[in-house]
Amino acid sequence: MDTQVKILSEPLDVGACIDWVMSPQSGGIDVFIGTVRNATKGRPVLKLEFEAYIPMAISEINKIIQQTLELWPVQKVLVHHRIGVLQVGEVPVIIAVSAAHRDAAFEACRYIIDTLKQTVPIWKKEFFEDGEVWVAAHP
Amino acid sequence: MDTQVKILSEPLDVGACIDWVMSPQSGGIDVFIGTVRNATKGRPVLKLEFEAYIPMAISEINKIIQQTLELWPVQKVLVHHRIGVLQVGEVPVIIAVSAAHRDAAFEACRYIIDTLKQTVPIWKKEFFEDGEVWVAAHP
Amino acid sequence: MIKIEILAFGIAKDIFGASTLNVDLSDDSSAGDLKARLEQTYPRLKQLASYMVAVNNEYAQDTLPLTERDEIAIIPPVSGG
Amino acid sequence: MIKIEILAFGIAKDIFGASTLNVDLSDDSSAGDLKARLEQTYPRLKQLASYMVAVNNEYAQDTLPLTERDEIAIIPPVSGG
Repeated sequence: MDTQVKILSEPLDVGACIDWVMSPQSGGIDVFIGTVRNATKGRPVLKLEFEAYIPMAISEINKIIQQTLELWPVQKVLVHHRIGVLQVGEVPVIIAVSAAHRDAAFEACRYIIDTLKQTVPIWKKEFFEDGEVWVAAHP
Repeated sequence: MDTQVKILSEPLDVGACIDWVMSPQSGGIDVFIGTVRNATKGRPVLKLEFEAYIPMAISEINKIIQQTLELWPVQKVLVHHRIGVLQVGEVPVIIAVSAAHRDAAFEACRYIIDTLKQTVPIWKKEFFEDGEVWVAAHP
Repeated sequence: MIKIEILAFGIAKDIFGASTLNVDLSDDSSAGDLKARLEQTYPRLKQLASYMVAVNNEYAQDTLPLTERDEIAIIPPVSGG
Repeated sequence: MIKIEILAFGIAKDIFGASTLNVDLSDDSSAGDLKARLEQTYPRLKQLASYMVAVNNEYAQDTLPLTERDEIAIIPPVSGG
């Protein structure tokens, strides 16, 4: 099995994700790690909350991975997304891609995170000192 | 200190590298991990040996990082390169870049590995069943 | 008449004040009909940057007919990652 | 006359059969003069895809004059990463 998709309520394990995509056939691994930033447009962020429509989110992530496998010669692809409340510095998402050659790994990894942010039913709420906002909900 | 460059004879520690580039200001981290592939153009590779002209390699890597800091709004940049004998699956290089926004992290990380392979005085010897070759030495 | 249950996520949950909603629709109603009905009751839906209906874990065109056996969800603008 | 010590790496070490090499050059010799001298003694250098002289940890132009105090290295095609 060359792909792994999980939506988890526990903290993500970066090391385990990287170990999972490593293989003797691969020459390079690109890993994207999202982290909770302490501010949005200069406004301090206290924490984030992520919610997912889990079965559809997994299905949409798998679609993105299938597109990726058609577009680039990659070997193993892993996407882990966390849900629940995350503090500043915690990791909402890890995308790891191994490939024989690094160009494919970089391009596939970037395609996956860019597309995930556009199509996968996961929602982020930002908590500020004076309120909370579902990100991207309004124009 | 926002950059870290090391050339090491011991196994590289991916987790420690990632922890080092994380920061509350960063929203994304891109990490490139080179791994020793079991074959080159279909020919089985037994092991690799890396040699570096260490002071110049560090100086050239620092030049690349300075260029990167001028080109992209990145926060922390780490480059660790291993030297000595490496077995298949081991990690010769880790490049980790954190940034407020992921585009900068991806582009900077890719620029660093691409340029490192062109300018930094580090050499790789591939060991095959029937001989050994300094990579890229001959046309 | 068909009775459908709707799952709500993100800001849609806040707008409906509920994470599931039971709606009665006339026979042969489509995803587009559902949106029109919801927008009547919950005009704040129209202020969203966009929103989609998902049927059985797939984004649905407005023309897609709905049945009582479908799993139907309202998908406001996503913001994962 | 100047006496310089040369550091060799990668395949250059194999070609010289040594990791350092002491070479006597006439006064006012440049990096290019050093390359010409080495190629005379070690013609296999000319078969490399390319090679550079580094002086004090910087890639040197052929015109750069060499002194006895410089740290001088022969840099065959790099292949790190």
